[in-house]
Amino acid sequence: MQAFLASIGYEHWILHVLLALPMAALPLVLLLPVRFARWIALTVALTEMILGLGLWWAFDASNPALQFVTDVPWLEQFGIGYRVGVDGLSVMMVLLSVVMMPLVVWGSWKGIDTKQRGFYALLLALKTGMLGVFLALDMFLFYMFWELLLIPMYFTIGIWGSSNRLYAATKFVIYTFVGSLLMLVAILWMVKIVGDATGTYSFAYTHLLANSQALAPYGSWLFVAFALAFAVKVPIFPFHTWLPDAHTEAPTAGSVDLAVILLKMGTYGFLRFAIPFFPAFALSDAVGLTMATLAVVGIIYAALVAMVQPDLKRLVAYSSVSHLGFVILGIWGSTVESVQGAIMVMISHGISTGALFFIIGMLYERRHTRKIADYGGLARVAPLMATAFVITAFSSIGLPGLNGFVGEFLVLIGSFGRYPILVVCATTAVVFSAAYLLWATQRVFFNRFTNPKNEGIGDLSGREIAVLAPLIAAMIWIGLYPGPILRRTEASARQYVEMVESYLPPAEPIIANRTGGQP
Amino acid sequence: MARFAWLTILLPLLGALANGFLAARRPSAKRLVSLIGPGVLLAAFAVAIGAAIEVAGTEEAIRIQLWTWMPVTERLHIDLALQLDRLSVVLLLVVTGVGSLIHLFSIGYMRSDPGYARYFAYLNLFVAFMLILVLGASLPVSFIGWEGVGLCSYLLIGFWFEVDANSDAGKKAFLANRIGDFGVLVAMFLIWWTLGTLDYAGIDATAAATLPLGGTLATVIALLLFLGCTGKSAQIPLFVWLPDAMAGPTPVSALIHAATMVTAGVFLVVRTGVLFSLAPFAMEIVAITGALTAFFAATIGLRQYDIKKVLAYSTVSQLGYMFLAVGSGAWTAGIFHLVTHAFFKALLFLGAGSVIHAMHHAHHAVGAHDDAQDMRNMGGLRTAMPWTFRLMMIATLAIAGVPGLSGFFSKDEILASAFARGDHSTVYLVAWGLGVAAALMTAYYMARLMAMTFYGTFRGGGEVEGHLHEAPAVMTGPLVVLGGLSLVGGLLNLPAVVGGGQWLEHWLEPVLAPANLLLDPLHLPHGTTEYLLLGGAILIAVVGLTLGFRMTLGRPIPLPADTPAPRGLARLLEGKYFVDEFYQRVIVGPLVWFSKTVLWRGFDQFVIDRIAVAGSARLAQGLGWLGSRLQTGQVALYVSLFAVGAVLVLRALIGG
Amino acid sequence: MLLGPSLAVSAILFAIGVAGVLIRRNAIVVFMCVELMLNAVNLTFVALSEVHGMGGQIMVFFVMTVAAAEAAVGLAIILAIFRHTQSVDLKSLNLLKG
Amino acid sequence: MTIDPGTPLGAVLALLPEVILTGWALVVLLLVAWRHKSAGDSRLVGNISLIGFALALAATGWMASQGVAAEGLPQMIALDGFRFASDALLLTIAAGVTILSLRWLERQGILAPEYYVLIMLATVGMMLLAGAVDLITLFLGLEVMSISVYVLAGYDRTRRASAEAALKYFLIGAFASGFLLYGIALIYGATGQFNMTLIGAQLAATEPTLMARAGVALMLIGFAFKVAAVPFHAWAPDVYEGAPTPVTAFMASGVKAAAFLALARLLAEAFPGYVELWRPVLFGLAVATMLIGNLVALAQQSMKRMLAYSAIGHAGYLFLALWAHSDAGTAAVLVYLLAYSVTTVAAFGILASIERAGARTVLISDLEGLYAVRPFAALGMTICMLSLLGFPGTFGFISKWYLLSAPLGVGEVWLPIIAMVASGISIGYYLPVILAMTLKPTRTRQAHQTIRFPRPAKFAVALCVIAILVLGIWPRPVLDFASHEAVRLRQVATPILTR
Repeated sequence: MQAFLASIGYEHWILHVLLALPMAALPLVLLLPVRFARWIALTVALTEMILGLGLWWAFDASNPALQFVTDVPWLEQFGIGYRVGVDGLSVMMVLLSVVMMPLVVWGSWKGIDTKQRGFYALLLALKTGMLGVFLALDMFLFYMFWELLLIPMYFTIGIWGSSNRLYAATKFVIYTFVGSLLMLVAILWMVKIVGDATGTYSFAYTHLLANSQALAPYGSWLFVAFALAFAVKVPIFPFHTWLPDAHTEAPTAGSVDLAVILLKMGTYGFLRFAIPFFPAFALSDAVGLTMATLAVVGIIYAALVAMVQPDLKRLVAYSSVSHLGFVILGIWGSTVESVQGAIMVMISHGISTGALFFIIGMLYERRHTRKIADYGGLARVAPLMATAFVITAFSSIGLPGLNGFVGEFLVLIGSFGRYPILVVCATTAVVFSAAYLLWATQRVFFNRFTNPKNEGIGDLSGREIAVLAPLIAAMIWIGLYPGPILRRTEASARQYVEMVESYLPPAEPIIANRTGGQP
Repeated sequence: MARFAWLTILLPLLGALANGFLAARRPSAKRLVSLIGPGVLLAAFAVAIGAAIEVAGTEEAIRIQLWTWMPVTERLHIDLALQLDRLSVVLLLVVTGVGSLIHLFSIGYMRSDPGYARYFAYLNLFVAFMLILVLGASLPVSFIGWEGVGLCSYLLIGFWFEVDANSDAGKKAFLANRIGDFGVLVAMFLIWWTLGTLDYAGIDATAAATLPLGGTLATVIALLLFLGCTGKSAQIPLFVWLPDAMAGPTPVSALIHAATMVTAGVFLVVRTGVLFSLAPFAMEIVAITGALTAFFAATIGLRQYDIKKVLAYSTVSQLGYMFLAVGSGAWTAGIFHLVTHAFFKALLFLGAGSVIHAMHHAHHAVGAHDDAQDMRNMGGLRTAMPWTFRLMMIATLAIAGVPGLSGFFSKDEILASAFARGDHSTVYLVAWGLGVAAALMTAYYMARLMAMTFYGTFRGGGEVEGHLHEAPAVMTGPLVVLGGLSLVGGLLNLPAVVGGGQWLEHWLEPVLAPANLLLDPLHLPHGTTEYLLLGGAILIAVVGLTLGFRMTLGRPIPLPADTPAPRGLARLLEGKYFVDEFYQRVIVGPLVWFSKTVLWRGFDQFVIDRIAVAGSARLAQGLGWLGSRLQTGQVALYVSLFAVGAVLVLRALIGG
Repeated sequence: MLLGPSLAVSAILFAIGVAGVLIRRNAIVVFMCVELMLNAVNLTFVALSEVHGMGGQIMVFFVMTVAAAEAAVGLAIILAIFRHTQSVDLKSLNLLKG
Repeated sequence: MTIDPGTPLGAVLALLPEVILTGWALVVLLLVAWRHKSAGDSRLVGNISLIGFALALAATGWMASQGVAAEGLPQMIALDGFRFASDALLLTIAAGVTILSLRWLERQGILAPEYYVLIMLATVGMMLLAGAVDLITLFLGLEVMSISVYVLAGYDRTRRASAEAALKYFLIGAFASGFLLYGIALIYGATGQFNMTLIGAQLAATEPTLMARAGVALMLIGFAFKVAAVPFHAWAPDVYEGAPTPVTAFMASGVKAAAFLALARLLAEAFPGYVELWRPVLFGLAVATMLIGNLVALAQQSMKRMLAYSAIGHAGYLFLALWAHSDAGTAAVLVYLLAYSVTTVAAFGILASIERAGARTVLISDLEGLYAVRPFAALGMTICMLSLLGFPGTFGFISKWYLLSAPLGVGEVWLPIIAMVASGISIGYYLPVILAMTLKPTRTRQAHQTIRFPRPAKFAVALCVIAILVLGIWPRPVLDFASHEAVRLRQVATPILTR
């Protein structure tokens, strides 16, 4: 496979094609008759997936550095360029988003019956934006993609969302926009500081990273500016309240994209930018403890709040907040295990929560309600759907053997060395997550069949099975054999941790500090 | 064969898949399901026997590396590996063996259920997970099984999900288990950060050298692991789920909630015996918790009317014995009781299942809606169901501790061990006392159960009585096998006093060596004391049984509707000490209230959304509104503003 | 040398003009006050040309021209508003606000 | 090509665009004398005046391409790239506004073609203002511009609002002119010069006297009024609302641009020595203007008024570039003004087309559901709003980035931070417009259907929107040009200062 990919010069064009293809197809979607729209989107999505999957083989897992790097001048006198590339931190997110794309299109196949052209056009634009965020290696480019994403998401929620969509869309955009305002200032200031120190004013990620020691005196302010943007996006408690609304009101595709990719941009931002740029401050005791505490509070808080949600999507939205707390905890756990775990949680959460949103979307398409109370006993009339939901729920709960466990386990075990008490608190989430998801599962799919309106609900159609089956397969695959993924992210995670550890006391085995010999 | 031990997992797994597929596509293909479901189990059992023979020839553990599960770093490199040694093989045989019997029984029991295929899919899946638990070579791998059996338990308890109570029970079971799993997880973190390994072999090898004996760390680890065991094995304080779990089909209760899954906690303690041995305090806690559970569950069992509930509390109680054993360092006794209990309790449950099956069909035939599980509706069934009666009687005698039957030996060994540990700490003596009292009650409530069910006259009405039949052969067959095992199971570890060779003790020796090395050897009582204890045990069994039969049959048994409301102690016992209510009131209710009112409505929606977010938006808007009010349209005001500005600018430039 | 006093006078005149604009409510009077300000500046220019030469005086001519143009336009505008409101009171200019 | 402005030919050459435009205006005025009755006449005059702009633009282009420069010190009017850029910008704005007005006037029943003449004359004033290197020229340019715009503001005589706007603008404007003029007088008094470069040299060489300081202060006040900086802004919302919409566009873009360009030149050439004195003032003006402009905009219902406050807010941002007092800052003024003007012209163009004769002012809620009926108008407006917001992908973002870099480049962080906070506030009023147009259901379908886009306006708006998008991705030519000219401006000013 590698040889074949090399022979077609894969590494030279793949990233550009991934970025450009959706945008290139966008006018087609808009201009051709409406009945073609979804087919074009599907074609593009499948093409992207097939092309993108090559990364799985072409990506050199043993190389921690950035790969497939391209640096084309754009506004060169200002040090801005079209700079893209991937490494272990981003490659999985890129793969996840190209793999998710056909599913999202297919998942929307029936649900979107109005203004299809606009919908699929926005979906394509969204895809470019998402990939751009993960691929950009130029701070200017990154910021552009980062913000650009808001527009398609705004309209996706605002036009095809459910009843309270305007509020949700507005809240989403304002939260995110306001959150990332200061990041722009921080980026510009960073370029200036590094430029003053080195004589090269450049937005290039590698340049800034290599000279990040020049940023140290301003680390605190710059970090706060970055962290605010990322914290809102993740979202970290207490910046999370936009998420339940956005998730709840968005159409299925929007919720899925939001859960699978958009939330990960925040955590990715921490891993890629906020911490490596300002390690001394970001990893200082106070900041580390604050972030880890916020993460853990978020984990438990969101789980508890999820438990009492009357709305299925809202419940899953809060569960997202809870899960992403693990990612943050893992990032600040700062061991190879915890960082690997954080990346794993990012992937797993995408798959499980994506699947949950798909299933809820399917329910919504049938019954036009997300209220848990409107359902009950569905397992009798829709056994396959119930099965899919139960599997997905357990994957989200973190049942070992399914994908959710791997990441959470690694995060917790990896972070334990640095934050034992917090990790113990976070571990209680295994109880709460089971509580909210099982309670919801019970009230929707089990219990007495109370609502006669649900009688004709029908089980999964072939298309819906085709959407869910790959996800469930992925859950089991990652749950039992995550090795290939872990190996691809390991080198970069290790490099990251080695960098980080020069600012931290290494997380030593506990016993080294405690043993005073045999009593 | 040992190299193919993974087949024992794969076969049930494939069975589960096949049955699951059938459940989705061809639910009516019951014949095929009947073939696949028990078939894969029997095949697995065959493999297990083969593996056991091979294991018998070696004292070393056989490690079967399947693939690398989590290759994270050099220090955290978790293989998906199986470990076949003398401990796991015992469990392997019990699970596949008893499992096969129960699968066979289920063919008859579940025949008419529309979810037949689904049932076998779950049951097969359960066996697969149970075997992963047992065979796993490291804590994380076992944890797959550990939680997986919880999943299957959840699914099977809520098998008839359309009854709210059943789904509730399933959820409750999983949640209680999860609370325990929290402990296991944290224990794993601690073990890894202290010992740098999660493999059982690694733990055995490094723990003693790394962890100080009696140190806090070892105690904490052991207690956390034990927390997991209290969840999985229904010990105080997490035992509440098991009685509710009886909502599932009765064979499930037999397999999962009596014979196999619930004993996983005992298995885990023995498996990580080294860690417990390093923490004497934790051992005491384990022992006393076990004893207390044995005692209190037995008291509750005294006043239950639901035949399965009695057995459920009996199971909780017997599990308490097992923990008393392992808490006393009598690992073998624990495993021994685990095995014998698997035989006689599976038998009891299946027997009860047979009774319920008969009652249910009889009710169904006449269109009655009485509770098929309430013993007050039964009575005199021995004439209609002679085989069931005889076999259940064997099991009753075994559990009551009638000499010669399996339960007698295992229970006696436990009590003796606890008594022997009394040298170390009076805690063990207290535990022993509780155990003895529980034994008396066990004999009593079992006698009561038998008396209410099989003796006297049928209280459910003559019409129903006419429709009572013995179960078909496919159901009684497994009962016969289990009956035989209950009779002779004691041979496994026959004590020296009756001329036995303590075979199981020797068999497990190599596995338990690292743990035993750290413990003071048990000085089991010999001579007079031993005989006294033995005599006492026999006396207790006889007294308990006699009392049970006498007191139950000595007065009329009212129908459920005529039963007077219990008072005093009886009310407390019938209400199961109101532990459920207590948890509901003190933990669940307040937590839900707190989450909903304080966290969600209060903090999320009010403080963050309303005050912080909407508040700042309102503030900005308010400021804007204020500003626009200033814009009155009056030139005079505009000019004045201009003048003020001019003064400010002039001041800044000139005054500066 | 009358520079100091001239400048002072012009400053005072300018201030009077400003004060008039601030205080008066009649559009025409306000406009006259503005003219007063311009003329005060003119006085400054004239006074300053004593020191700096012709430049200031040239400026005065320009200012006068501009003031004349302004007056023409201004009066036309005031007339236009008078047609709408029958008043030249600035208080009646309250259509646009907020 | 070097010319001597002292000779008549030289003077004409130096003022070529202004001369052409003035001449053209006079010709058009003659034409108007006998063709001023029908709608067709009005249109004809408008089209002819466009030719004038084209010619002037061509002249500017020619001068720029020839690199016309003065022998020695430029007298009265600058001959440098900055001026040519300013002229081009102002002429483009004026042409754009003229195009927007073409059908609009007829539709509103304003049949007085002198309108176009006034636009041309105002443009001449702006060009003089922006190009002046002499305070007399500056004053004359300012007044030519102002007086024309006073009239334009009140052009819709039948509407009381228009007359009221004109009067408010006129009174306060004249008042402000008084301050500016007094400032000029004091500067003249302090230095004896009208030429900016010479003033700069004088001021740099001596200790700041009271007179000079007061002069600087008064001139700043005058300009602060013109650019509608808080607290000299109070006239702006009222006047913007009352004036005919194309005129509002003209004021918001052209007048403001001219004033900022002149201020940039003034600060760079005449007052560089006082930088430490005027910086705090600019700082205060910037903060107050950004915050108050954006905050009060939140409370607006009317589109025009909202855009007026938004214009105030943007004036605040522009002060950042002036504050920086660097090449980057000067370049940022050009870039930001271009971005802002293009966007404003497009936004007002769309707004003007939505307005109906005699109807009340357009509220934000009137736009609800516009997308469903007039998708392109809604899309265009959306892009304008995003550009004003400074959203990536639009020219507005590029210009905002460029602008923020200026103070950061000299080590100032607080101004950019406050600017971003203000920008965060501004989403609170830009977003509802987008929301109303695209997401809200159509309430007034009938009304929307009557919206007719005059073809010229459609053309101009489309051009602007495309420019916003294209320059949002590929702004290099503009950025290169602006930074190049900014450097040139300093090079012109520096040798004299160091002399």
